[in-house]
Amino acid sequence: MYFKKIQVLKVESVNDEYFVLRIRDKELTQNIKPGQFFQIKDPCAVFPLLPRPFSVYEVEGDKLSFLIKKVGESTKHLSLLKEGHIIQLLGPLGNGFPLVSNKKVLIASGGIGYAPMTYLEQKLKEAGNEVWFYHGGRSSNDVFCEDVQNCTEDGSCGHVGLVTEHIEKCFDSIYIDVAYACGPEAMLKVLVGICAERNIPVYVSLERVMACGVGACYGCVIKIKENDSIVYKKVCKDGPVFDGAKVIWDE
Amino acid sequence: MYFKKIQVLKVESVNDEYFVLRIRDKELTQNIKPGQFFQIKDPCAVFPLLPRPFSVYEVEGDKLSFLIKKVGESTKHLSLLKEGHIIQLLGPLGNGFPLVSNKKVLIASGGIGYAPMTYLEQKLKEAGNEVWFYHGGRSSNDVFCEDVQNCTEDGSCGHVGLVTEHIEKCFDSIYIDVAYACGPEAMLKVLVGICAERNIPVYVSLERVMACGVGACYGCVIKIKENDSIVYKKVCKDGPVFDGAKVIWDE
Amino acid sequence: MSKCEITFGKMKWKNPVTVASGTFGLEYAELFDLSQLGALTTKTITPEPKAGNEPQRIVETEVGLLNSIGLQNPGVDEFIKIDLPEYRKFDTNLIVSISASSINEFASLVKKLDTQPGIDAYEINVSCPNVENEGIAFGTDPEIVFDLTKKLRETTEKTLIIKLSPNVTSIMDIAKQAENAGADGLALINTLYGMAIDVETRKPKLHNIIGGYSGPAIKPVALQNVYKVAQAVHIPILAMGGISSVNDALEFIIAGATAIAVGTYNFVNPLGTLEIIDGIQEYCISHNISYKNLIGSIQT
Amino acid sequence: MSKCEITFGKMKWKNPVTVASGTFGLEYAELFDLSQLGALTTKTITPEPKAGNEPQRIVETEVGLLNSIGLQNPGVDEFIKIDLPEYRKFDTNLIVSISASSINEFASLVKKLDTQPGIDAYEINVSCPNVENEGIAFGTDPEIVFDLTKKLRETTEKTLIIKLSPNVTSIMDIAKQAENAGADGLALINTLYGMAIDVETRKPKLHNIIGGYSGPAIKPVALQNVYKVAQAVHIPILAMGGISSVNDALEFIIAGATAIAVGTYNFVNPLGTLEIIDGIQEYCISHNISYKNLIGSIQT
Ligand SMILES: Cc1cc2nc3c(=O)[nH]c(=O)nc-3n(C[C@H](O)[C@H](O)[C@H](O)COP(=O)(O)OP(=O)(O)OC[C@H]3O[C@@H](n4cnc5c(N)ncnc54)[C@H](O)[C@@H]3O)c2cc1C
Ligand SMILES: Cc1cc2nc3c(=O)[nH]c(=O)nc-3n(C[C@H](O)[C@H](O)[C@H](O)COP(=O)(O)OP(=O)(O)OC[C@H]3O[C@@H](n4cnc5c(N)ncnc54)[C@H](O)[C@@H]3O)c2cc1C
Ligand SMILES: Cc1cc2nc3c(=O)[nH]c(=O)nc-3n(C[C@H](O)[C@H](O)[C@H](O)COP(=O)(O)O)c2cc1C
Ligand SMILES: Cc1cc2nc3c(=O)[nH]c(=O)nc-3n(C[C@H](O)[C@H](O)[C@H](O)COP(=O)(O)O)c2cc1C
Ligand code: FES
Ligand code: FES
Repeated sequence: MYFKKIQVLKVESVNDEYFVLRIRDKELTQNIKPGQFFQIKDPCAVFPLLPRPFSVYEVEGDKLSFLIKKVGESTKHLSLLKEGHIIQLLGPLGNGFPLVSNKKVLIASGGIGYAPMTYLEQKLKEAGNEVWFYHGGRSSNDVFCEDVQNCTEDGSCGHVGLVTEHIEKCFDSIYIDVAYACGPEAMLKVLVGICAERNIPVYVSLERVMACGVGACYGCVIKIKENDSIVYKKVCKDGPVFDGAKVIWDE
Repeated sequence: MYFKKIQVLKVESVNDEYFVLRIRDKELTQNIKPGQFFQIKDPCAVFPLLPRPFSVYEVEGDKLSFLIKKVGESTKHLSLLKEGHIIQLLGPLGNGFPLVSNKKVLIASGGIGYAPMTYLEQKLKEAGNEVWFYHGGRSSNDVFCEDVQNCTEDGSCGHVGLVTEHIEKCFDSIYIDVAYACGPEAMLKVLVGICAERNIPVYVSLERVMACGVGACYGCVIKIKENDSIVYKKVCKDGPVFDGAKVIWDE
Repeated sequence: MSKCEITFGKMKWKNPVTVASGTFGLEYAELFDLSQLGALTTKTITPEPKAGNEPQRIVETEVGLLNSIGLQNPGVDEFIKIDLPEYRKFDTNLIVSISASSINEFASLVKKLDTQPGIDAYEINVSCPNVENEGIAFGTDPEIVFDLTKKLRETTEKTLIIKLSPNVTSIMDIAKQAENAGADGLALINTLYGMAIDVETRKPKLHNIIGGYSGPAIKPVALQNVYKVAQAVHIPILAMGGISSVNDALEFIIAGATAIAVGTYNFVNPLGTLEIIDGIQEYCISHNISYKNLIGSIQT
Repeated sequence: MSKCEITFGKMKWKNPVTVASGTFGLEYAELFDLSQLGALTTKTITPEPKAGNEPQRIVETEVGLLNSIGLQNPGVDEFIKIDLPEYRKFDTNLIVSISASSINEFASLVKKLDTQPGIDAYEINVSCPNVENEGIAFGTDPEIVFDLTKKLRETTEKTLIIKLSPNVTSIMDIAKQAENAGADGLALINTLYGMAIDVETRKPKLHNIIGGYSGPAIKPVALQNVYKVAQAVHIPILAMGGISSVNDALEFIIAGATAIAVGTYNFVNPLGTLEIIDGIQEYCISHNISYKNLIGSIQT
């Protein structure tokens, strides 16, 4: 884990809603596991006070990028930054996805849940796994790459319908050893159900509002089943990746 | 008094420390008296919370400008605004200078105290007065116009020394009916003393931190002698121009 | 639909928005027709003229405002002569904020004002020092608040609003005593105590050292006070404390306020009250809820 | 010159900066050598493990932070086994923050911790509910604070710091009782009460409805509490509440604090404490004043 103030390399708009923030740094790019994240903030903007967590999108040599959706003040502010502007990063944080090797694996993402998945796909492939990558979104705006099985609710790109529907079909035709997912909780919940029916272990990456991001404040907890009891686990440190079967979903 | 959100016409840098903010508006430019001011704020910048008061610098048709010194957050922020950015203005506010006609008058300004004085000079001249205009600053950076008697402490422009010293010399050679002044309080205090010795009425424009700017909050008061007693007067509404002889100066 | 009319004590308001005492004046009549407000609230008036505190009286901190005005006002006689006739010109409710240094002084003040037409309510500022109780503010002691309210209730038939200070251990206890003694409504919160120091001169930035803290910074504190008091009493609440947007106003209404007052934000945007009036109405329409049902509609 | 060393109770600190309980953890040891701090303060430890409150536990408001963590912690036994040995590795003072639900429970907790090496002080979190007093927080009643402090004073020789809540009518009264009962120092302020509502769902943003308000917004409130308490007692004060810069820290020291703690700002800038340590030292040098003379040097 490092805390550094460094220059923005580039902010690239993907479309109206999404952008990619790129930086370059030798230290920060060492030993990042897929599914880990950074706490990012523009130190010149006093408010919002807290940094915001963003998953690692792509790592290439000393280059690191984040795929970010504009949803509120911090993300809009970051989208407007120019090359050379100083931002602060704390990370890499969190556990990241547990990797397997030489297996048949499924990657499932929804919307901005796509962010941690390309790096995960790369690492899984490097470890000799065969990867099925399904991604869902509302429309073609939420689709980031043509090389995956894209599903859109409005049919504007790829398959029509919910990504979980298409994943179920996929499960019917292929034997999958393990699944990885990131996306809206409604989607994750359904997916965990589908996987449970088939006894497929599934790792889900979750989001919670964070303060410290490192495990110090107990602010970001979720309920997890642990030996017959239910305990609060920190999404920032014990997660963000959890065994889907153990997650107690919010109503 | 109007409250309006309008576009910045131009922000022109004078030098490192000063800039001119220009706007254009039919309503706001009606019936402005020299010495009046506006409360100005960029509504997009939540903090600093309060608008800041700035004297009217130049009025020409529907064009209005402010000469501003960068001293803190708001003024620095305003200096960075671009054409078309929306700012809010409340004004014109305050009493303004009481005008005389067909007299010999002195205008004395120090530093940014120059701001309200060119418009005052114009109006005094229009009213048939003969005007002696003395302006003082630390260095040539604080000098805005070559057509006035400039005095700089470091001698980098105009006369060397304090503006009040040169005004005293002026008083020795010319009979002045009335004096108008704006500048640092130390200068105003000395000037009021010099004028008192010669029985010259002197109007001084004062600055105080303001909240409402209109007389509603009682935040900006100064002590004024009034019929043998001392009362608090509002700089924003009863001022900013006061009879120099009645001002009780802060220690 | 959704006209957002309310009843507050014996008053009918055309909308639930007023201004906070001390942050507004007739000066703003040049900017808009003050009759558009649900009510007007005067700055606090005292029996005698008050010179107020030595400046510096206003300090802006990073995210709020500190003031120590010291209730500068011309006194009740001058108020009746000069300001009251002006206030009467507006077609809305008039709430006169008052303060005094003993219960009897409060009562005489109300009696004097009660002889005048055009006053709809009194807002009792209990954050001022009580000379009969070692100068400790009236508003810190539930029993004194009870006694004061009872006395004023016996003195006037007009709507009586007690304005509470948040600088206490249990604002609910004080609110309940005001209710028990016959208050028609409560106003909260007055400013928090706050302070700022200039580290170069090592002097307090306010001449009075400690001042009243207002603005966006205090909103969450005000909101929890309003919520707690709304749980504890049945009389209507006029809520204030950092309200700077429609969203802020809605939070207070949902927490249980019948009406809201804009304070410090008047200095930032003198037309903010009008935007808030419109915004509340729009919210009610777009969310298909009557204003009455919105009050206290918090889902816990 | 100006090494800014201090004595706080029986402790010597190499500099006057620590972290606020609950806002810091051993996790930060990956970023810098925690021995650089004047002291380390643990999150609050209770006799039994505490699961903490239901989420949502953290809400950022416009200018501050609301939290309702509910003192989630593994309990004292686990703390002694797992965390304490880690904390001991750092060459600085260790302040263990503790809480319990009765005076006797507090005393047993201190007794248990006193058997362990490496603890330099206890910070007594009195903002927690007292089961012997209808669940009202210990810290709201001067007599209970006196009794609690006295009992703990009889129990331990270590530096005893009482951490005060600002949500009271008179923090001075409580501070004085802690001093009278033998406390070595005071820590203040704990969080203000605050609240936020989502106007779309009309639900409180925190599951617990009301939470603790911290960060820049509360600094002026904290400062006036520290100033008032510094006037009222002779024991040293550990000040906190919104400190986010050297300037903020200096304000508290000038107001009378012997040491300061950084809380919420750790989340914003985990290396902020180090910048503040350096900045205080630089201020003393450039202003040619010893740290000792800076404490309480306010010019009123
Ligand atoms: C481990 C982790 C990894 C993440 N990775 C990415 C990523 O790679 N790309 C990306 O675009 N986003 C990611 N997010 C979500 C991102 O952190 C939020 O979108 C961001 O904090 C919103 O900040 P804001 O100031 O723009 O919005 P705000 O104004 O703070 O909030 C806007 C909306 O977003 C919600 N929100 C705010 N903070 C969070 C949060 N920390 N987690 C979830 N929802 C939040 C709010 O409830 C609100 O509804 C991640 C979140 C977590 C916890
Ligand atoms: C009636 C009036 C007319 C003015 N006209 C002009 C003008 O034409 N051009 C110009 O450049 N400035 C003018 N000023 C001063 C101007 O208002 C301040 O410089 C400005 O408020 C500083 O804002 P800031 O946020 O940049 O600085 P801040 O960060 O607020 O403060 C920086 C410094 O300026 C001082 N200051 C802050 N506000 C005021 C204030 N309202 N009055 C005096 N000092 C203050 C502070 O004490 C501090 O030392 C005028 C002030 C008044 C009262
Ligand atoms: C400059 C100023 C003057 C005030 N004067 C009074 C007053 O005379 N009487 C009173 O009851 N409250 C007074 N208040 C308190 C406000 O009415 C209000 O309760 C408080 O500021 C919180 O609301 P806000 O955050 O919206 O300003 C004053 C507040 C300010 C900022
Ligand atoms: C997330 C969080 C958790 C906290 N937990 C504790 C705690 O366990 N014990 C305690 O005494 N104070 C706790 N506090 C209060 C802080 O120690 C501190 O008193 C308060 O936050 C004010 O300082 P700040 O504004 O610098 O954060 C907590 C504060 C926050 C923000
Ligand atoms: S964000 Fe602080 S523990 Fe997770
Ligand atoms: S600034 Fe409000 S009265 Fe002058």
